[in-house]
Amino acid sequence: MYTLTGLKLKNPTILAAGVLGTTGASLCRVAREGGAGAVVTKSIGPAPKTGHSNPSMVRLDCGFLNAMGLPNPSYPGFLQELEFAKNNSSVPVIASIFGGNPAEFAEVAEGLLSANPDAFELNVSCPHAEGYGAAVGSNPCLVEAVTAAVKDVVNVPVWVKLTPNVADIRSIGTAAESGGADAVVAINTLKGMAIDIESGYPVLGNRSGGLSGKAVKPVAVKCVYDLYTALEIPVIGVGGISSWEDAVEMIMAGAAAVQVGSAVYDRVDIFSEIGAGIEAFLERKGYSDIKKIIGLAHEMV
Amino acid sequence: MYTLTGLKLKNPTILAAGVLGTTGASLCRVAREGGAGAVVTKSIGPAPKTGHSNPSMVRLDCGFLNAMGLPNPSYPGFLQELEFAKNNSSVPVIASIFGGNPAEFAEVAEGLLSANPDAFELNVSCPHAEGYGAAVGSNPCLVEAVTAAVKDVVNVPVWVKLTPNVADIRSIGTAAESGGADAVVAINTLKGMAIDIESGYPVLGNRSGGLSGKAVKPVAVKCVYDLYTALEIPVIGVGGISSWEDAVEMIMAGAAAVQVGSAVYDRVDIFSEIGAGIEAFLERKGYSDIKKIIGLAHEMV
Amino acid sequence: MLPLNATITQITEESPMVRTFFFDPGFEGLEPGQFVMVWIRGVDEIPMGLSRNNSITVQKVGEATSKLFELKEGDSFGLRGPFGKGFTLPVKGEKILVIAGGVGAAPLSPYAEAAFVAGAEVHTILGARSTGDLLFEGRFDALGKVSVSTDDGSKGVKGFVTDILKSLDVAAYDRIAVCGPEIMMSSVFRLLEERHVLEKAEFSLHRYFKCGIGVCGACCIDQSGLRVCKDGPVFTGVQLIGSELGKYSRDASGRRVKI
Amino acid sequence: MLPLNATITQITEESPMVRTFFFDPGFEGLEPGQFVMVWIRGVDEIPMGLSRNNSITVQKVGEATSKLFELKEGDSFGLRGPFGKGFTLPVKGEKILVIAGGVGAAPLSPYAEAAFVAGAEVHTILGARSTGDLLFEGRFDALGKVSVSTDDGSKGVKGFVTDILKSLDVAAYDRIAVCGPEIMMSSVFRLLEERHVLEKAEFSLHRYFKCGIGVCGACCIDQSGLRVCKDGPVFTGVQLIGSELGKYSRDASGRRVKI
Ligand SMILES: Cc1cc2nc3c(=O)[nH]c(=O)nc-3n(C[C@H](O)[C@H](O)[C@H](O)COP(=O)(O)OP(=O)(O)OC[C@H]3O[C@@H](n4cnc5c(N)ncnc54)[C@H](O)[C@@H]3O)c2cc1C
Ligand SMILES: Cc1cc2nc3c(=O)[nH]c(=O)nc-3n(C[C@H](O)[C@H](O)[C@H](O)COP(=O)(O)OP(=O)(O)OC[C@H]3O[C@@H](n4cnc5c(N)ncnc54)[C@H](O)[C@@H]3O)c2cc1C
Ligand SMILES: Cc1cc2nc3c(=O)[nH]c(=O)nc-3n(C[C@H](O)[C@H](O)[C@H](O)COP(=O)(O)O)c2cc1C
Ligand SMILES: Cc1cc2nc3c(=O)[nH]c(=O)nc-3n(C[C@H](O)[C@H](O)[C@H](O)COP(=O)(O)O)c2cc1C
Ligand code: FES
Ligand code: FES
Repeated sequence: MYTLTGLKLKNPTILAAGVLGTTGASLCRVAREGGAGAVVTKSIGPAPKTGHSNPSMVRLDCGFLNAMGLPNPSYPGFLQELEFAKNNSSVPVIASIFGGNPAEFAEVAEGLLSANPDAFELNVSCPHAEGYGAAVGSNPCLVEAVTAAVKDVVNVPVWVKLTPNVADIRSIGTAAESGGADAVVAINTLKGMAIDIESGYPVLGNRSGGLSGKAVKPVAVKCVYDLYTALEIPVIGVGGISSWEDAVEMIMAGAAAVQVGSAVYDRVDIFSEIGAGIEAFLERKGYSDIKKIIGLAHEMV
Repeated sequence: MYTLTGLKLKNPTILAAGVLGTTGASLCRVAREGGAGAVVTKSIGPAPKTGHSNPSMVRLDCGFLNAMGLPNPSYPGFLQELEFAKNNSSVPVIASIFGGNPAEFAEVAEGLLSANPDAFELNVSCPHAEGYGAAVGSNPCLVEAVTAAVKDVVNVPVWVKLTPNVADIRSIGTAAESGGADAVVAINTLKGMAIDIESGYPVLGNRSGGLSGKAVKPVAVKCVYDLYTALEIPVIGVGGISSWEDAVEMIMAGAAAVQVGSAVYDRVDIFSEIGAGIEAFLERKGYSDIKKIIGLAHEMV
Repeated sequence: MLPLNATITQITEESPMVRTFFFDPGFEGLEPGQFVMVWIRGVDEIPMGLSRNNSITVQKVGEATSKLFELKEGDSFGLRGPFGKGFTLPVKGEKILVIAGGVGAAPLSPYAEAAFVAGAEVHTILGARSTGDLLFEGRFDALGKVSVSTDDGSKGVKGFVTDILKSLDVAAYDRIAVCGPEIMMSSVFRLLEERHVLEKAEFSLHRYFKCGIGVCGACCIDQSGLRVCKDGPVFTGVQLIGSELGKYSRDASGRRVKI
Repeated sequence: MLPLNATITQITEESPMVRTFFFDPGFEGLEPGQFVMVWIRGVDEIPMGLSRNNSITVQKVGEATSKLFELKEGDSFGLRGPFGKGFTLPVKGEKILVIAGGVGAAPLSPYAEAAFVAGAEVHTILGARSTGDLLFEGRFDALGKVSVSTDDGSKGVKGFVTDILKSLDVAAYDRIAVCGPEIMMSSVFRLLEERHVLEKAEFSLHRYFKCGIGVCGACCIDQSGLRVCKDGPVFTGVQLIGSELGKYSRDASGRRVKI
């Protein structure tokens, strides 16, 4: 058992927001079959959104590009999914939420409270939803206000998910911490784009979107490394993790736990695989506890 | 023949700064054997620098990570290399320069003038040299001042090379344009890091560095796309280009020409290959001129 | 992978609202029942079953399909795929029952053909609203027996495919492959459930697809959480026991919508 | 690729300042003359020729090599490679001359062995400052004739490898492979140039390496602009005509430094 902001996880791998998180059943499947230590829902907002038109996600040579556009049935519509997940999964279920301002964030959080999510993750980092996500998350004052607003209305841990599309992610992490965040999650996708040269059309329905997967791992490792030096609260690492080696790297950079998104493309049970790989690594190297390697890279000078 | 900020290029592919640009002979080789339409030197500064300790560059699954640390023999030391390049290559030679402030930039530019570089490229974007590069390039006022300072002392075109490690690259591009830049170049590397999990050590001697190659192409395409909408001056696209298809994509995003760096890893004559590929593409699709596809993606709605 | 450029080589009008678009290049090593994501540039990208290794057969229903209907031979669209899990091929000597309703015949026709080539005996139940809507009757005819039903009785049995199915000894078939409107599929499902033959039946489902590659979760079905785009679109009857089939699906926002 | 973890399995003291480090895992399919980048963590990463497919032979000269000398069996370092272009192997029946000075014997020993296995006749000129510094004399001895020179005359000819070379009929050899201090290599180069046999000679060069993979340009030589790390480290004599060899090299900042 592994404790993260008070939540008990059977392993330090967590399903990332927006991936296989639209339905309660899907979240349960990732926990059960996939072996995830916890699961984060699709980001839920104040009003139903159908998201951007397709193509909304494509695979690239290196990584994936997506612009889902935060499709969600709104918090009233999502309650039954969250309840299903809570009732049928044996792992913590974290509700990812978004809004355009502190009041909206608080409204959505309160609206989901009746389903008893184990924590909230605030999406202030989606790069392709106008007025939401990174539009909020690149402004430290707004990040602090949003965090504080949600902390005010809930009694469970609040994680804040950060965007790498800023000059210095530490300032945003610090703002989240000041707002009372229990952890930060880094990173959301990097702004990116692909163009179909046969036609000249941008490939994504939204024209541009967010880069995830293998391509972003070095960026995510650097963000986690930097946040670890700047913050007291735990950093949860996400971005390009598709093997236990990637997870160990992220943990050594300073991640207290990792999230995995795009790599479910390869296999849903990637979580079990990573969890087991980390265990075997700790054993082989004689580390008594995962804590021994969290942030290890900072000590190696 | 192809004209870019007044320079005549035999094709729109340019050697990127810091790659095979330490010596005059090497620059000539890239022009001659490699087929580049123009070449940019290693970034040259006011004083000799040995750069960071090794490892200073490693290949990743996706792309490359480097932290050279702006090694250079200073402008007096580089003059003979630049002269050699100018005298022995039949293509435009652009001097990449850096400094910690406007005065240093101007000093270096003036110091290299006697070798008659065809243009200057201002490196305000290197992510791993304290006090230089991105430290300057994420501050619009400083970018404008640096650009204006160099414009004041030289009569050749001035290009400004931008960092993607900012919340909105357009504001930096606009600052360069206001300072009198003749073109912007986007992008320099993305902040990134890799850790050796066997030992816990960060792999690069400088601990962190910059990501280049395939991994960053979607980020570069997006930056170029955004800059194209915001600026009047040409945008030169760089980042992850390793085929003519990549180059066409970048051009459709808005690039008036492309630079190629990491892909010389595969082959030095990548420039000829890309140049020929673009030509063949234009012919197959019946475009009379490359200008027909510059920024084409913006028209496809 | 990014969408490939597919050029339309031929367009066949199957019925007023259904056309087959042949394209080049086609796919090699297709699993019948797999689908592609068809990108009508500037409009939308939508899933389509493959009716051959180089054709899709499209019913005009809304914006994207209407735009597709405006395209001519020589025009092109973007294509990603083939994706997902197809139907299980029978082995030589097996007897299979193919139950196709409306454009559901599209992914079933290459399946029936592959089954025939594998040496199976193919019996098809082909349903549609009216004679003119019967899709690929000729292709199925060439493979074995075809039982036709039309809603208006203009050809074959008046009624639904289930009306034919009811009268058959389903125990006589080794495999049953089903694709059609969800209402039809759920009737078939209930019937086969009653007859205790779900383990040899396969159903090709439709759900709202976003990514099409098994990552976003838009297409997951209850209670299993299986992804229609990657774990399906073809599921065994057993996988669908107690599922949302015939009850509800989710729209683009993830909201449940009654079937 | 990222550095692999190589564990030191054995350390052999070749002379007071030269040690061979055997490591695990070794490389398969090594081209003799290729090098690796050896990462002494927390210190530096430096190029080293491979003296076997699982060993490097290191002269202690500065910070990184000193740290390496502090490592014990069971310790490990990071390893990237093998990189670069090695020596051209002779074919059966050919006669080769190997000219090795100091630690230059390191990359030449696996070359001479591979040449021997290929059926060539191997003649080695081995030079060093003193008897105790002669590297791999036994390995070369096992392959054929060895002519020794020492600066102090403690063994063989007193003087340099060129003093032996002068007296040989170089026309009798099909290939000549050279590695050693640059001063020595440039003397050999001039001698072979005079005798018009540069086209059959190959030289392994040392320059300051940063990336080691042919991208950064730190190691390029004049006037060709060839990269020692990727186009070399082994070059033919012809490639080096009119080059900077023996004249100057560049330091870590790119400044020219007289040899
Ligand atoms: C696996 C699969 C295979 C299919 N095979 C075929 C086929 O062979 N022939 C055929 O005619 N149709 C097929 N469809 C249905 C086809 O995808 C829809 O008819 C098409 O998307 C309608 O697009 P539209 O823009 O014209 O309609 P819209 O006006 O956008 O919507 C009409 C209805 O089409 C459906 N639809 C729209 N977008 C999508 C989407 N992204 N994913 C899924 N459904 C959508 C929804 O039910 C929607 O209510 C298949 C669907 C799936 C999931
Ligand atoms: C292709 C190649 C193969 C080599 N093979 C061998 C070998 O088999 N055995 C052996 O003992 N030595 C070999 N060397 C030389 C070896 O790399 C240097 O002795 C070593 O780098 C010294 O490191 P240091 O930190 O101990 O010395 P420092 O104190 O850092 O420097 C001493 C000198 O070593 C050289 N040096 C330092 N760093 C580098 C570098 N990154 N690249 C190149 N030279 C450097 C420079 O000339 C420098 O002046 C080879 C060099 C090259 C380029
Ligand atoms: C299809 C898709 C949808 C996503 N949706 C969300 C979302 O709703 N909220 C959010 O905070 N992050 C979202 N993300 C970002 C991921 O949670 C994650 O931060 C990012 O993909 C990097 O991790 P990865 O490389 O493991 O995918 C989404 C990513 C993908 C690929
Ligand atoms: C080894 C290396 C050294 C570089 N040095 C410089 C430099 O000195 N100045 C600069 O402006 N950019 C430098 N760059 C950045 C490149 O010019 C280019 O912007 C970046 O690598 C992205 O392009 P690519 O993906 O084609 O390599 C360097 C890149 C690499 C890989
Ligand atoms: S459509 Fe995204 S998982 Fe199926
Ligand atoms: S060391 Fe970088 S090119 Fe040779």
